Amino acid sequence: MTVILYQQGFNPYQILQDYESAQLKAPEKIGATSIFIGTMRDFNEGSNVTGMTLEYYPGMTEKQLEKILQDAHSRWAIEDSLIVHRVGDILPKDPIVLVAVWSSHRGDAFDASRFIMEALKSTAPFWKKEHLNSTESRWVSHNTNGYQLKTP
Amino acid sequence: MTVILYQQGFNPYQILQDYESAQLKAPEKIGATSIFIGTMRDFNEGSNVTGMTLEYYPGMTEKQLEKILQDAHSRWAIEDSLIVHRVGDILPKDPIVLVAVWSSHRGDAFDASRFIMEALKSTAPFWKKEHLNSTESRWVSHNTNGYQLKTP
Amino acid sequence: MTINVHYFASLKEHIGRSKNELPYTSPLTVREVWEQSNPDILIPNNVLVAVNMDYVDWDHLVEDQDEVAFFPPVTGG
Amino acid sequence: MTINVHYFASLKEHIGRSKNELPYTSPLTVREVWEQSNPDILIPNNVLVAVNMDYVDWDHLVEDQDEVAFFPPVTGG
Repeated sequence: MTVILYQQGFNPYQILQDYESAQLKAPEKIGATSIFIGTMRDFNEGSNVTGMTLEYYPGMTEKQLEKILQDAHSRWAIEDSLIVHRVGDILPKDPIVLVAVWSSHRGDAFDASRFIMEALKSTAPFWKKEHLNSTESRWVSHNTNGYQLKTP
Repeated sequence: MTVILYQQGFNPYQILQDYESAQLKAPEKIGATSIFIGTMRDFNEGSNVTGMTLEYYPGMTEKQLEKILQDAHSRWAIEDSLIVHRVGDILPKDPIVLVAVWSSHRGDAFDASRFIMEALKSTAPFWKKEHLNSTESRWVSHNTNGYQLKTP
Repeated sequence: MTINVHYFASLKEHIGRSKNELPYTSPLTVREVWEQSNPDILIPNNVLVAVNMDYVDWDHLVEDQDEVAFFPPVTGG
Repeated sequence: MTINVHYFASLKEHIGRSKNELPYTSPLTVREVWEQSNPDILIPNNVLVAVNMDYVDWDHLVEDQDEVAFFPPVTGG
């Protein structure tokens, strides 16, 4: 169970590779890894977005992310989990968030990774300010619910 | 939409990094990437497993995997998708399958990647023979349904 | 006319071969392809069948040069 | 006794400052912490409140040296 906040850009695939070789618990028990990466688009709600500033609440942000992981571990049979989140100034195509869950069986990994993302989106203290051009910017008002989409 | 079968071991994170920099369509539209990696455990149904041979049906396997991706693209708003699957002789901790889905919004990426994995598990012609020790081996009889697990 | 028949995995071991050719004259379903290829072996439970690499039902009619495949439940991923 | 009050993001810009200290003598709810810190500003819709970095309800009672934070809906991820 690991939470990392980055002030600078990060490479999610390098982080995953390093984490698995250095820190992952019980790799021989792992049958399933579910990973989510959120990246910055260059558009949102009809506008071009040239950049973004991610504000957070030092101390509370980490505490809430750790609670989310503890909650996921209590609900599902998962072996390990990781949240990496960017803060500060961000450019389009930059990774913003990385969530990874390792488990024996895929149902647990899929369910837990999605739960972690939805909990993060609704309770972790981060606030995005989108820069529309050199002078104009706007706060993102709220996150949408990621479960409210068509399913098979 | 890409399907790759590997006779040898593969590094899923290297493949993802290479795919994103060389082949990914419309990276500035991507807000969400959902990835699943299946790896070989050293136990299954109560036995230690020392290795595994993955048989497939050359031609049909690729055809069915491509149909699964087409089906996912017709059901969800996704930008690109990838299936990588190992065949032949496999050792514990080796990656067996990699599924990745890129989309603007996370609901589509989560739903589509899980759909692809379940469709692969139930319809793609692969058969696992588990090696329990130097002389004994057994065919895996069937896959379980990954949706039949506790959810929040 | 001829049908090419393939078997995979545990079914291949059960049948004792990976393929056979089946000459035929009148219309055949894939069930009849099995029965004529393996007159002494009942179709095991859960066996799947594909024609030209697409899944079909057991009453699907084959055509000349079709590739018919029988195999057990798939266990990839 | 003193409460440390913090504001974040759009709420910080709306209030015009990122924090204040609030001296107090009798028991206070977090709602009263807002009202005494910002007597001229109604609590905007959807504002969230945390005490010592955990979410609380608006009638939660604060204690000496508590860190109270008010902020808009979160938008990370």
